[in-house]
Amino acid sequence: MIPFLEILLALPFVLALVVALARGLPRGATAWLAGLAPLLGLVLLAWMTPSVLQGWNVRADYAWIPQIGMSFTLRLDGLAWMFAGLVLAIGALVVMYAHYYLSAKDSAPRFFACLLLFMGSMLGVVLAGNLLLLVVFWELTSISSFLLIGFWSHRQDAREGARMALAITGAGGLALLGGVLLIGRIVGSHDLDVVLASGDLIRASGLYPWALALVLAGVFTKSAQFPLHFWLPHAMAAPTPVSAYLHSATMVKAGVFLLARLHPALAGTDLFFYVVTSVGALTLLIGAWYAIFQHDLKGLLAYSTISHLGLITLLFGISTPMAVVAGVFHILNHATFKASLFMAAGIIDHETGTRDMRRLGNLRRYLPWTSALAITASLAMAGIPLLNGFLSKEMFFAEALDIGGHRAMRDVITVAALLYGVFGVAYSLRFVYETFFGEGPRALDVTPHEPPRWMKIPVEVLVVLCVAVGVVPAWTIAPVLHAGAGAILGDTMPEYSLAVWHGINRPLLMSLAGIAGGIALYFGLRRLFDLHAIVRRSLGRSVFRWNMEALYGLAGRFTDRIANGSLQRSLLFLLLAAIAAGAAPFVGGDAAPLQWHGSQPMPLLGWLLWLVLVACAVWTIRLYRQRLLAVIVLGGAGLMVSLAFVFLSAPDLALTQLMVEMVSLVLLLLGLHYLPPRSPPERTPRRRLRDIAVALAAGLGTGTLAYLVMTRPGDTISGELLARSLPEAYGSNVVNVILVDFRGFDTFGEITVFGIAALIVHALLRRARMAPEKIMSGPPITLPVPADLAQIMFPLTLTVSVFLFLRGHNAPGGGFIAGLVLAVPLLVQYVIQGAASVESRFGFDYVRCIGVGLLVAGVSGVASMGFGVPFLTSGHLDLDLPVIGKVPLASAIGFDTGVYLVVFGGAMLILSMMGTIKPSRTRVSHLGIMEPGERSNRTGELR
Amino acid sequence: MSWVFAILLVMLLAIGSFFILVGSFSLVKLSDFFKRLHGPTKASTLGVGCVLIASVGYHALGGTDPQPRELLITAFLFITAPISAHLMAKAALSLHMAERPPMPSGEPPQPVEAVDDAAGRDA
Amino acid sequence: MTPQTLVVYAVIGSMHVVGVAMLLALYRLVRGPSVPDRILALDTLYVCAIAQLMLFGMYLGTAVYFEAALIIAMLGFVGTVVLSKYVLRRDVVE
Amino acid sequence: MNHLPVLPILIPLFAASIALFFEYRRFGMVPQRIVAWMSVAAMLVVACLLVGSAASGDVSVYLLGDWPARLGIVLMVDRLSALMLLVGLLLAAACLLHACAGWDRRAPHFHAFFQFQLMGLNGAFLTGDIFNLFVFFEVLLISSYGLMLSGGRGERMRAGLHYVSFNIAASTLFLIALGLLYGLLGSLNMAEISVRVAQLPPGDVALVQAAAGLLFVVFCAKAALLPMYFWLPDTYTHAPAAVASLFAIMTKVGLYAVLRLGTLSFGAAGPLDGFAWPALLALGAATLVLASLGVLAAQRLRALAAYLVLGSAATLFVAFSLHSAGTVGAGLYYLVHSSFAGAALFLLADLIRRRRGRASDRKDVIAALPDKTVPGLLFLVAAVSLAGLPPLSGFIGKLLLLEAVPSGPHTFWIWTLVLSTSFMMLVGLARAGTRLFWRVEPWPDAGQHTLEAYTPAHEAVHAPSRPLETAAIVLLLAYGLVLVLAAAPLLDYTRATATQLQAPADYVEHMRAATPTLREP
Amino acid sequence: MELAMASAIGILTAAGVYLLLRARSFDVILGLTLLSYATNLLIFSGGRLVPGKPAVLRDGVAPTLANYTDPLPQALVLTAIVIAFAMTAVTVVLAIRSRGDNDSDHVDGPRAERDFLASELRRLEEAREAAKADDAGGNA
Amino acid sequence: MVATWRKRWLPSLPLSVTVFCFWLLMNDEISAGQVVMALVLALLIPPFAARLDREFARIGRLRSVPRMLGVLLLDIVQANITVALQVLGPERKIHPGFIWVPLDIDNIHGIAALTSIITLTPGTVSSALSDDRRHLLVHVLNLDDTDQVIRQIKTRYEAPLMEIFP
Ligand code: NA
Ligand code: NA
Repeated sequence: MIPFLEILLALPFVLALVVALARGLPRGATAWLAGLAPLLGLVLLAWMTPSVLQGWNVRADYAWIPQIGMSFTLRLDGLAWMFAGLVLAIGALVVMYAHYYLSAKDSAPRFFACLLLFMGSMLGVVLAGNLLLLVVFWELTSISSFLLIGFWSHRQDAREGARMALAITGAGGLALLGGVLLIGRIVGSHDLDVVLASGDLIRASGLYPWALALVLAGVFTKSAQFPLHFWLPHAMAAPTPVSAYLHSATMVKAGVFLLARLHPALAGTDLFFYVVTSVGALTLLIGAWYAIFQHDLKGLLAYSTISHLGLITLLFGISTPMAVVAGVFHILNHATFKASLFMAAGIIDHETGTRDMRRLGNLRRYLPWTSALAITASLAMAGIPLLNGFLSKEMFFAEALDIGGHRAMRDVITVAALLYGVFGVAYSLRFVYETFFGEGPRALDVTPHEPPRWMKIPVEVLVVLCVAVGVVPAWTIAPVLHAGAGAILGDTMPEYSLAVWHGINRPLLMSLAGIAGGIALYFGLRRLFDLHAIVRRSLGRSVFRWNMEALYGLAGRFTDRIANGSLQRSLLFLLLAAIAAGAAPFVGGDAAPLQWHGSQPMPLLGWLLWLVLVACAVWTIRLYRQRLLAVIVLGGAGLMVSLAFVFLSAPDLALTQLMVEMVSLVLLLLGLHYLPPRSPPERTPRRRLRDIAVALAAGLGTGTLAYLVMTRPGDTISGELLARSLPEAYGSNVVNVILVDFRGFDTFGEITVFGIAALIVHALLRRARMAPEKIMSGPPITLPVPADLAQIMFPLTLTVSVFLFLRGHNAPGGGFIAGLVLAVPLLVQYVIQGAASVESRFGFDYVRCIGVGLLVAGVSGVASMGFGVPFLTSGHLDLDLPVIGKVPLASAIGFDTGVYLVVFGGAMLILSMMGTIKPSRTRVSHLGIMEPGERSNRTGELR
Repeated sequence: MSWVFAILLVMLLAIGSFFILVGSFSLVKLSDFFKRLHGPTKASTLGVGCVLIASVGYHALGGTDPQPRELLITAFLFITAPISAHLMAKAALSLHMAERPPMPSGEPPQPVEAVDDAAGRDA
Repeated sequence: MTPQTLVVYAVIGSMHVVGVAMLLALYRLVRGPSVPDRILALDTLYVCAIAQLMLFGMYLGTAVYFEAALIIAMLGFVGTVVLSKYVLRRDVVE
Repeated sequence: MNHLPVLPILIPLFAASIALFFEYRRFGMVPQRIVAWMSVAAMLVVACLLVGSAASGDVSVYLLGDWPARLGIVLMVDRLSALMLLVGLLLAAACLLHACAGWDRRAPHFHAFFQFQLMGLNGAFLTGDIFNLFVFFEVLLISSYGLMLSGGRGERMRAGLHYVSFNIAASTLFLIALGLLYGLLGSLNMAEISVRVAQLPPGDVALVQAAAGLLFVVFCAKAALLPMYFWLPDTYTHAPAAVASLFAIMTKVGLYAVLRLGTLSFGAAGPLDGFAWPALLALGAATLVLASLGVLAAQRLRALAAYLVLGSAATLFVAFSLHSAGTVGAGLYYLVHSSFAGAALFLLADLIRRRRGRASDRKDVIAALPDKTVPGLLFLVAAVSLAGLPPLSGFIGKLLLLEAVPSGPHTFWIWTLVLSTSFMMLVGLARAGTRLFWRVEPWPDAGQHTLEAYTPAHEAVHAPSRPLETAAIVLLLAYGLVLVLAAAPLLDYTRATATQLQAPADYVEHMRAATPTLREP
Repeated sequence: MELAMASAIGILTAAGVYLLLRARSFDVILGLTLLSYATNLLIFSGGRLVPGKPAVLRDGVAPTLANYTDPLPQALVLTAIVIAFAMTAVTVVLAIRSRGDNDSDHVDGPRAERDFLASELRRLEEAREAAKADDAGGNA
Repeated sequence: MVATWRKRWLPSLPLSVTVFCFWLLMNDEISAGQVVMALVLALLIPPFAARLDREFARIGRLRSVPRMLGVLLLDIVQANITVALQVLGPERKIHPGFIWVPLDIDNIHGIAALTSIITLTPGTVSSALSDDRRHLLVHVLNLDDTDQVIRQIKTRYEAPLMEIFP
C-alpha cells in the first residue's frame, strides 16, 4: 500500500527544503523543482480520485501525542479532495506565473521555498483528520503567509502588511486552538470523524457558545470577515503571485474551508445562523462598497475578495443544504476568476510599472490579449451570465429569497444580496473601464506590451475554466461540486441542477437588476464625484495601528516603570515579598494566635555585651556615609557576634567568625581604596522614611519569628549526632565532625564556593587597571619595626595553623580556620612589607593551590568508593608506630587537608589580587572624578 | 583548691580586671588621642597578663588543662601590641601634623600625607 | 563557701568588670572623634575579648576557648594594622 | 554500590579542578576544552542512565558518608531530578559548543566556572537535603557570577553588581528560612521534614508556614516571579551569550525547588499542603502578562529573549500552581522546551548583535545585517517555538497545558491568559524579527534621527563566521525537534513524574528504607 | 536571654535592611554584612540558646543534648559564614570594577549618578534662589 | 658547604627552638608523638619562614636576657600603677609630650625589641622611627624630665639589647 496521502502532503515540504538548499541552480530549474510539488500532487490526487468520488475516505493515521488525542491523521474526503485540487492546481499555475513575474533581484529559492511551505500548510489544513493537527497546519499557513507577504522585506508596507496578517490570523489561530480544545472537551476526541459525528452533542453542550465563538474567531480572521478584514488589503504588498494564490484559493479560503469542514458539527443553531449570516452579510457589503473606491488594481481585487468571502460565509451561515452547495460552488468559482484577475493585474503592473487605475487606461490597445482575458474574468466576477460567477450568484439569490423561519433576516439578506449584485458589477466595471478603456495610460516610463507567452498561460487556463464552467457547468464542475458539498452535507445532499438557464425567475431578475444597477451606480458615481480624488484611508488599519501603538505604549510604559533597572527597587520588592510571606500566616481571620513562651534569664553581662552589639549596629547606620568609620564600627559588631558564639557554646563558630571578621575588614579597606570615601547625602526624606519603615518591619518580623522559634521546645536529630560522633566518626568536636563527616558534603560545596569566589576575584582583577580614589605622594612607606616584629610572628602563626588543623577533629579548629590562620599572617606581611617584596619571596600559585585543594578533598572522598561505600565515608586507622605510639588517623583528615588548601589559596588569592591592583596611569582628583582628557583610558583593561 | 590559692587567684583576677577597666576608662576620660593611646597597653600587659596567669593557675589546679598554654597568649600579645600601637601612633601623627615634634637634627618633619577622609570627625 | 566558689564569684565579677570596660571602649568607638580613636577603641575591644574568653573558660572549667583567645592575641592586631595603614596611605598593600 | 547519583556532582568538580591547572597563557585552550568535553560527555552518559533507572519509578537514594538519611546528606534521584539533570546537561552541551567557538578564551577561568556551574545545578537537582540545596544554590550562583563577569567590563559590571547583590540578599533570606525551619522541625532532610510537618502541633503550623513562605519567596525570586523579576532582564541582557543561555535553566532551578518542596516537604497532605499555590497562581499569571508586555516593549533582542524566559517561568508557575498531575506533567514538558528554545534565542541574539556592528541588537536602530539567511531561519524557528506557534515544541507545551487545565472556575481565565499572552509574544517577536532582519535600510521617509543612527552594510562589522556558534543554536533547536517528535514518550515521562510528585509517600519511604552499607541504620 | 538574642537579631536585620536599600555599592555591602550577622545568629539560635555547653565531647559526660548544645546549627552557621565571606569578596571586587569601569559607585550606574547630580544641582539652585528671595525680602 | 646547608635547612636555631617549645606548650599533653611532631615542625617551619627575612638576626650574648626581662617585668608593674593613678587622678596633672630618643643600637631586631619594650611599658609609646633609624619618637604620658626618660631608656633597655643584638 503506497502512502499516497503522506507523500501528497510531504511533497511541498520536501521540495521547499530542496529548493531552499539548492542555491546555485538556474532560475528555470528552481521553478521546475517548485512546480514539481503541485504537479506530482495533482497526479497523486488524480490517483485517489476514484475512491473519493465513490465516497470512500482515504485515511492515514499516525500516533503523535495519544495522551491528549493528538494524532497525525490525514483524511481525504470529497471536500478535502476538492480543496486539495484547488490548492494544487492554482498552485501549479502560480508557480509558473511567478517564474516569469519575479525579477532578477528577487531570490527565487527563497520565494519558492516559502510558497511551497505555504502550499504544504494549506494542504495540511484541508487534509487534517484531527482537529489539533488542523490547528497546527492552520498556524503554519499564518507563518508561511507572513513570510510571503513580507517577501519584499525592504518595503515598509510589506513588513507592516505581513505583521498585520500574522497578528490577526495568528490571533485567530490561537482562538481556534481554544475552540478546538473546547470541542475536544465536549466530544472527548479531536478526531475529525468523531467530532463531525457528534454535532448534536456539541450543540447541546453548555460550552457550545464558547466553542463556536472561538472557532468562528479563527474562521473570520482567516477569511477576512468584518471587522477583522483589513489585514487582507494590506497583504497586497506581497508579490502578485502570492496575492493571486493567497486570496483566491488558499489563505482566505482556509477560513471558509473550516466553516465548511465543521459545518456538520457546529451549524444548525440560531446562534450560528445569526452570527455567521450577519457577519457574512456585513462583510459582503462593506467589501464590495470599498472595492469601488480603490485606485490600486490589487486593492480593488482585495476588497472584492473580502466581499466574496463574505458571500461564502453568508451562504454557510444560511446553512440550508442548497446554500452550502452554493457556498462550495462559489469557493470554486471565486478561486478561478480571482486568481486569473490577480495574475492579470500582475501582468499589467509588470508591463506598465503601475497598478494605479488613475494612471492606467486604454490598455486594450497595448495588451489586447491580456485585456481580453482580464475583461472576461472581471465579468465572471461581476456575475455576468455564461460565466461561472453568474451561476453561484444566482444560487445565492435563490437561497437568500428562500430563507425560512427568519423573516427579518430573509429580508435583510435579500436586500444585501441585491446590493451585492449592484456593487459587484460597479467595481468590476470600474476595473474593466478604467484599465482597459477610456484615456491613458498616463506618465508611464515604459511602453507597455504583451508579456512573455508563458506568463499568460496560467491566466488563459483559468479564464477558460471560467467560461467552461459558466457555459457547461454540468459537464465540468458538477462532479467536483458534488464531491465537495457531499462531504459536508452527507445524507442531506439536495437535488439541484447546474444549468445556465432555469427560466425567468426571481433570482434571474435580481441578477439583471443588479447588473443594471451596477452600471448605473458606476457611471452615476463617475458623474457625481471625481472618483480619482477620493482617498480612502483604511479605518481598520488605523484602528489596528492605533491599538498596536497603544499596546506598545502600554507595554513600554509598564516595563520601563516597573523594571526600571534599579537595584533598590528589586531589593525593596524582595523584602516586601518576604515580609508579606512571613506575616501572611498570622493575619487574617482563621490565623492561629501566636503562642508566646518565656525567655531564659539573662545575666547582666549578657546585657552589657548586647548593648555593645546593638550600639555598633546602630552606629554603623548612623555613620554609614563616612565609610571608613562605618567599617570600624561594624568591626565592633562582628567581634560581639563572635563573643555571643563564645558564650553560647560555639567555640568553632567564634573562631571562624573572628577570622572572617579580620579578613573581611581587610577586604573592605582594600576595596574602599578604589571607592569614594563618603556616600553622598540621601535625596528625599520620604524615601528614607519608607526605607526605615521597611527596615523596621523586617527587623521586627525576623526578631519575632526568631523569638518564637527559640523559645519553643525543640526536637532534633542532633542527639544522635552527638551519640554517634565519637564511636563512629572518631572525633569529639562534634561540630567539626559534622563538617567533615556527617555533612561533609556541605563543606565540599562550601569550599567550592570559596574557591570560586577567589577565582572570580582573580578573573576580575587580573588585568584590571583602576584609578584609586587617591594616590598618596612619595614612595611607599617603610615600616621596619612592625616588619621585624611581624616576621617573628610568622613562624609561630604557622605553628598555630598546623596545631589548629590537626586538633580540629577533637577540639575547636579544623581546616577552614587553620587555612585562614595561615593566610592572615601572610597578609600582614603583604601589608607591612609590600606586595612585591612578599611575592618575590613566596612564589605561590594560589590558583593551583585551590585546584590542588579541591582535588585532595575530592580524592579523599572518592577513596572510600573504592571500598564499596559511598562518597565521603570516613575510615579510621590506629597506627602503631615505634617510639611515638598510637597515632589515630581518620580519613576525614584528608578531606580537611583539601579544605585547608582551598581556604588558604582562596583567601590569599583574593587578598593578594586586591592588594596588587595595578593603578591606572590616569590620576584622579580628590573628588574621584577624572579629568576630561583622561577618560579614554578608563576601561580598566590593559591594551 | 586551698584558700591560699583561691585568694591568690582572686587577687590576680581583681588586679587584672582593674587594669583592664582603667585602660578602657582612660580611653573615655583622657582628652587627647596620644594620651588615650597609653590606655590599652595597660590592659594588654598587666590586665590581661594577670587574668591569664589566673587562668593558668585555675586550670592547673582544676586539672582541666595542665599546660600553661595561656603563656602563649601573653607572648603573642607582647609581640603584637607594639605593632598596633606603633602603627596607630604613626597614623595619628600623620593626621595631626601640627603636634608632630621637629626632627632632632633640625630638618623639617617628613612630609607624611594623611588620608583626608580619615580625619573626618562625625557630625 | 568553698575556695572554688569564691574563685567562681571572682571570675563572674571580673567578667562584669571587663564587660564594663568594653562599654567604655564602645563609647570611644562610637564617639570618635578621630579615626585613630576608633581604631584604638576597636583594638581595646579585642583585648577585652581575650580576657572575657579566658574568664569564661575558667568559669566553665574548660579549655575549649583557648584557641579562640590565642587567635585574638595572635591576629587581633591585624585589623588595627590594616586600618592604620589605610589612614596612613589608603593603599593598604603597597 | 551504585555510585551513579553522586557522579554528576563529582565529575564537574574534578574537571573544574583539573582545568585550573591548564592556564590558557601557558597551555592554550585545547587542554581545558578536552577536559570540559570529557566531563560533559561523561555527565550526559550518567544522566541518561539515571533517567533510565528513574523512568521505572524507582527512587535511587545515595547516602553520602554512609550515614542514614536523617543524619547525613542524601542524594535522591526520582523522575523529576533525573529529568532536570538531563535537561541541564543537554543545554550545557550546546552552551559549551558555543563557548568553544572562542568565547572561552576571553573569559579567564571560563571552563572552571562552567564546570562548577554544572556541579551546582546537578547538586541542586539531586540533593534531598534542604541545607545542601542551599549550598548547591550558592555553588551555582557564584559560578554564574563568574561566568557572567569574567572577561567583562563596563555595563556588565553594573548589571553584575545588581545580579550579585540581589542574589545575596535572596540567599540571606534562604538562610533565615532554613534557620527557622530547623529550629521548628529539627531536621534538614526534605522527606523527613514532610513527616515532621505532618505531625506538627496546630500551634506551630503558622510558624512553619511563615518559614516555608520565606523559602518560597527565595525560590520565586530566583525563578523571577512578580514582584521579584526585575533583576532578570538586566542581567540576561548583559550576560555573555553562552552564559545567558545557560541561565535559561537557572530560573528553572527556582521552579524545581518550588515544585519539590511544594509537593514533598510542604505537601504530602500535611497541614501546609497547597498553602502557596493560590498565591503563586495569581502571581504567575500576573508575571506572565508583564513578561509579554516586556516582550512587546523590549528594545533589544536580548531583553526580548530575557522577557521570554521570564514568560516561560511564569507559565510554569501557572502550570505548577494548578497542581494537578496533568498540569504539572504539561508544565514539565514546557519546562524542557522553554529551556532549550530560550537558550537558542540568547545565542542567536548574540550572533545578530555582533553582525550588526554598533547598532548591536537594538530594534529601534536600522542596520544592515550581513549574511542574514541562516540567522534569519534560525530566528524564525526559535521565535515560532517560543511564541508557542505550531508545529514546534512551544506549541505542544502550551497545548498540553491548556488541555490539562482542569475544568473549573480557573479554566476560562487561564486559557485566556495563555492564549492572549502567546498572542502578545507573537506580535513582539514578529516585530523584532521584521525590524532586525527585514528593515535593513532606512525607508525614504525616514527622519533625520533614523538616518543618523543607521549603520549601512559596509560599516557593519563582518563578524567572523564561527560555525560552532551556529552549530550550538542548531543543536538547541534540534532538541526542540526531538521534543516534537518524541512528545508522547516524553509526556508519559513527565506525567509519571507529576504523579510521583503528587504521591510523595513513596519517596519518603525510599528515603527511610535506605540503609547504610556498613553502619547501623 | 532569648529576648536579647531575638532583639539583637531584629536590630541587626533592620540595620542591614536599611543599608541594603541605599544607593551606593559600598553601603549595600555593609548592609549585607550586617544581615549576615543577623542570619548567622538566627540559624544559630535555631539550635536554642544553651550557654556553656560546647559540643566538644568530654570523657565521662554522656553525649546527649542534655549535656551539650545542638551542634548541627553551628555547622550550618559555619558554612553560612564562609559563603557569606566569599560573597562579600566578590561583591567588593565587583563594586570597585563597576566603579572603575562606569565612573560611578551608584548601584544603578552612571545614568543614575547623572540623575543624582542633576537633582543635587537643582537643589542647590533652589536653595540659592530661596536665599536670594530671602535677601530680597529682607531688603524690602 | 655546611654553612650553606645550614643556612638553607636550619636558618635560625633560636627560631627552631622557639617553634619546638611553642608546639609542646600549645598541646595539652606532652607525649612522644607530640615531641616528634614538634621536632618535625621545628625543622620544617623555619626554612619556610626564613624566606621572609630581610635582615638576618645577629645574636650576641644572651647573658643579660633574664636580668633584662626581670627589669622589664618590674617596670611594667610599676609603670602600670603609676599610670593608673595618673589616669584616675585629675587630667590637668598630666603633661604629655613627644621626645626624640637618639639611638645607638643599629641592629633592626634590637630596635624592634626596644620599641616594643618602650610601648609595653605604660606611660611611653614609641610612635615613629626616623628614616635613618637613628632616632625614635616616643610619646610620654607625663613628661616631667626629658633627659631622665631618655637616660632611663638608654641604660635600662638599650644597653642590654645592644649586647643581645650586637
Ligand atoms: Na595596593
Ligand atoms: Na607603653
